[in-house]
Amino acid sequence: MLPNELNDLYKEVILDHYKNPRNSSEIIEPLHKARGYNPFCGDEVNLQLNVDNNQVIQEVGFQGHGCAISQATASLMTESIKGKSIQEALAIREEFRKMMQGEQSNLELLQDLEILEGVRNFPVRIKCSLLSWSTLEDSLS
Amino acid sequence: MLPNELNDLYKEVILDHYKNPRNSSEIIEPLHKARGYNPFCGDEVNLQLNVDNNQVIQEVGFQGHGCAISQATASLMTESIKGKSIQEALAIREEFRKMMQGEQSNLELLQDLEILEGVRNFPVRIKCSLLSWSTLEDSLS
Amino acid sequence: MMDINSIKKDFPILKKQINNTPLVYLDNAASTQKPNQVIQSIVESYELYNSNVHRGVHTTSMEATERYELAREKVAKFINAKSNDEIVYVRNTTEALNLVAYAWGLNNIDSTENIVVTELEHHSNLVPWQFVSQKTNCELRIIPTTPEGTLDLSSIDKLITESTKIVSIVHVSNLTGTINPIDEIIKKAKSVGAKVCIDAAQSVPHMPVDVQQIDCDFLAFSGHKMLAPPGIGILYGKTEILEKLEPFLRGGEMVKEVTYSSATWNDIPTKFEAGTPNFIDPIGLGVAIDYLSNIGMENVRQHEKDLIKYALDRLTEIPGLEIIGPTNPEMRGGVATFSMNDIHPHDIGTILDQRGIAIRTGHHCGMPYHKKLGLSATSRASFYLYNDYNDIDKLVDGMNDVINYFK
Amino acid sequence: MMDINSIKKDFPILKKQINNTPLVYLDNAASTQKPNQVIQSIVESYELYNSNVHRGVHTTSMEATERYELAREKVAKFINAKSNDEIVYVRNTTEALNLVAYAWGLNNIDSTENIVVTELEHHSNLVPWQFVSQKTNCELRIIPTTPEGTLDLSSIDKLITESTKIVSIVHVSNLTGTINPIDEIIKKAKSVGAKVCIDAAQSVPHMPVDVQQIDCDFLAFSGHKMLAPPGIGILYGKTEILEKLEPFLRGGEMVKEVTYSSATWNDIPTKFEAGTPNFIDPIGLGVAIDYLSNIGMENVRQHEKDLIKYALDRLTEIPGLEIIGPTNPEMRGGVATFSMNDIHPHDIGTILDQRGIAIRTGHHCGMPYHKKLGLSATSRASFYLYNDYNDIDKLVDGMNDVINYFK
Ligand SMILES: Cc1ncc(COP(=O)(O)O)c(C=O)c1O
Ligand SMILES: Cc1ncc(COP(=O)(O)O)c(C=O)c1O
Repeated sequence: MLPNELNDLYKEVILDHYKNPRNSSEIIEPLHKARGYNPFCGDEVNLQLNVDNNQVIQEVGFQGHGCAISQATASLMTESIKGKSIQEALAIREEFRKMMQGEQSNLELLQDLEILEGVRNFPVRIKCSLLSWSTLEDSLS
Repeated sequence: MLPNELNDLYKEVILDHYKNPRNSSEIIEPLHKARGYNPFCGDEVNLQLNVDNNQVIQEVGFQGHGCAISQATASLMTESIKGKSIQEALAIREEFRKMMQGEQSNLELLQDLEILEGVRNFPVRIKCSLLSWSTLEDSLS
Repeated sequence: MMDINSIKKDFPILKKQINNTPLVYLDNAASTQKPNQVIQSIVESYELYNSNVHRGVHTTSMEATERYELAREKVAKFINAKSNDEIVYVRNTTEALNLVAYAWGLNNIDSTENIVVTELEHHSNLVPWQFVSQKTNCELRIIPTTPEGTLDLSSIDKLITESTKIVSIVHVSNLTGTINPIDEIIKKAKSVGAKVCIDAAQSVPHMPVDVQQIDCDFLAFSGHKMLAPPGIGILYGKTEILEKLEPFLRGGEMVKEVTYSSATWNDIPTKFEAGTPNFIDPIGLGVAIDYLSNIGMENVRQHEKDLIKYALDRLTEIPGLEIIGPTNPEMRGGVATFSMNDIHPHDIGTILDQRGIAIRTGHHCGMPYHKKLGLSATSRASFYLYNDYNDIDKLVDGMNDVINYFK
Repeated sequence: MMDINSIKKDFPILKKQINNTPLVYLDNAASTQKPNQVIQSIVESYELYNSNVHRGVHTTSMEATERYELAREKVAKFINAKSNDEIVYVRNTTEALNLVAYAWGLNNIDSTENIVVTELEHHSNLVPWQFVSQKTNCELRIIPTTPEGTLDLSSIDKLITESTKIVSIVHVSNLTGTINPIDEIIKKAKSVGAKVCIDAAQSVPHMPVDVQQIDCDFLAFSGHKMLAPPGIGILYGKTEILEKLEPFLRGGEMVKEVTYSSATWNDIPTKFEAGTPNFIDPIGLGVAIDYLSNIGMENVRQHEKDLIKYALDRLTEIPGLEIIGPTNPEMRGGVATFSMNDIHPHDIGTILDQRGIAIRTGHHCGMPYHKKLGLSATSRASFYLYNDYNDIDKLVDGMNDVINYFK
């Protein structure tokens, strides 16, 4: 039997996103893109975005490899930002960061991402969960 | 009151040799000479020797500065080797080394030098006492 | 032969509980635990013999110096150096290899010459030589590996040639566990007049090593990988070579005479020990060496051979698990590196840690070799004299749990 | 204000007996003693948190890393660095200064330029710069001293000029105790665009030092001179400068990406910490800093000022004894250096040692300055927070005995 904290970390939904990542097809010639890489873990996330004239994210794609946490987060992130404006996406990013650091965070904004809350009990794994978010930021800057 | 071991180290005879070194005049153009120097202590011994055709040491001079032990030993050494052959002088050197290392040594050869026996209770000071002997060896080689 | 239960009792950290289960420490290739004997020798040093060494005329300084130099003698005997003066105290293997690279490499190699390393090098025996290669414009040649993770010596005559100045190779790989055929390589190196430097970080702690017998010019290892504190490493160098070598770090202690414009150097090994040395940790290393010598390095090696054999046998039972490196225990140190089809090492590491099992995950300071394998990370369980079959069983149970979780 | 008796109780070695008298430890400029708190933190580290730091996913490695980085934060706060990243762990002051000389010096100075040091430098802040001067063919300029043992700044405008690239100076001299006017010198250096490196080995342990206020680029000190273990020293460097700086030691940990032919560097400060760091001693330094901070560095300084005043007063009573260095306690750290007419320092040291009094004798790693004074050796009693007037009385009694002996 795995201890409770592990169950919180490797929830079924998370493992499902790991094994069946959403939005995984690559967008060719996207408006925004970036590569996130953590050489120490080997975690990698490639992100592509297309936004419309109102700066709303219409298309998002990611490909990557790495641990369950990094890849599931990326998959969950793509779902959560699709259809949101860039500003909204960055606001979600900020709430996610707060959740990881154990600060009060806005669960309405986070929605499905709340499922990753268990990561914060594993300090070395937090950076796995933040990789796709810093890649998002890079892609927009 | 000073402990016994110190009394053995700073015997009156030793301090007398320190304050009134024997054979302290420099021999001009000697057959053999050498400078011994220990940069860590600043101890210095300059030695000059003249030997006759039978390799007997006829004249010896030393000048130096440094701690009581290094200078008294140099003074006592000059007295003990004067009139001895080079071979005998080197034999005395060997007995002196033995005495410092706590080995059985030939007191007949050492004679007055036996007074320095107390040095061997002060391991860091042994090298002070050996400086003039290594200088002797250098001068002859 | 070796009573592992009583050995375990010497190591206080093995009583530690992680999530209410006892620590199973399998990260020994990274750093080892310390027995009470070593810990107590350090306490004793601070409480009774703490003083700057060398040149002090006061009792405590003399005592500290004696203990510091006695430890050097123990190290010299342990690897059978010809003289205590061949033992240079440094912080770790990395500093030792940098010393060789800076002091020997930069001053002895030119652009027509070359350095030879292997594909199995730890970053610490690769990056310093890349530096020398860049500074001197010399070539850096790399002995390749076979798919099994052993050195491929088929083209050795083309790699180690008359223009080779130094061959610097890892003795036992921390990546694959491979025990490299250094005798053969050293023979080749000597035949072309090249110097030989051995990265012994994973050999000296685990098996008998005799520097005179292997006839290397330099050899480096770390105390923290052999029961000793992390502030002491050793560079062995042959007397003739150390005597001619330029100093590396400069400052107090390593000088003979200094004026405002120039300086001359102290005798070896002090010439390479600038400033106040770490005068505590070498004493711990001396005690660690006593501990290992009491058990006997042949026994330590045999024990780890038994463990690695058992570990490889049991781990290969696990579906989807692939062993990295040679599977013959005769050619392998106590390092079990593996990868799993779809499960990332970090997830494995986290799940095992929850069961108290400490392994290392990542590239283990061997990124280029991982890249060659097409992997970005692997999992590594590595053993030492306080590990037993039971620890391996726990590892295997843990791995089965990992699989259940991810299936 | 400071309860010395209760402080003394924290230091187990002060219970040591030498020749049936308690140890009077007056060799603090060489290395200081360790309080129970520091010793126990080391034992605790070995018994509970011993593991290689960084990149471990297992609990013990995470805990070790946390403690290791928390200590860095304590150091940063202690000297008021802007960021923890400005604190590089090294072995000692000497390694820190060599890092600056190799990584900054060799890469930033050419033959038309110059380096400025002072006549009061410890070998560790002189010999590395001689090396840079020889390698780059640049000039090494030396700020002279007055007969009193203070810096003579009358020709400073001729020494620190537009062609000066770095001014590397000792803050408090271990030879004369002189507290140098570094503010004035730094102002001058900055006005010509030179970098400033401070040898703070004898200042950070003994008085408040604020790197932002003094505005130096580099600053170096040693843990063992401030109640901490001998395996940890600190190089402080400004972020902007460390970020641009070439690495020094190369190998594991300090890299970002490595291929067989090249490597890129990790972020500061890890870029300068190659290989497995000494992950125990920094924790001891953190505890030592807590200990000192509890007392307050202003109080430490005041206590030493009181002690040096008393010591200079009492020592000058002794016939034939000559104080080296300034006699104004405001300008002097707790270092009482002296010479005696006809009595050699080694004889003084030996006789005092028989009474349990530990002082240092010799050139104290300042041969050129001793040569300038026309002395080959001096005697030095140096104080720390556990010393009191009584210790000084014993020193003076001992000196009177020395004189009786030699008269
Ligand atoms: C002023 C000064 N600078 C540098 C050093 C060198 O320090 P360490 O020997 O710890 O490297 C010392 C002490 O020995 C010192 O007193
Ligand atoms: C094979 C090998 N070489 C070199 C090193 C570097 O040792 P250290 O980190 O103690 O300098 C290690 C361990 O990290 C190693 O396993």
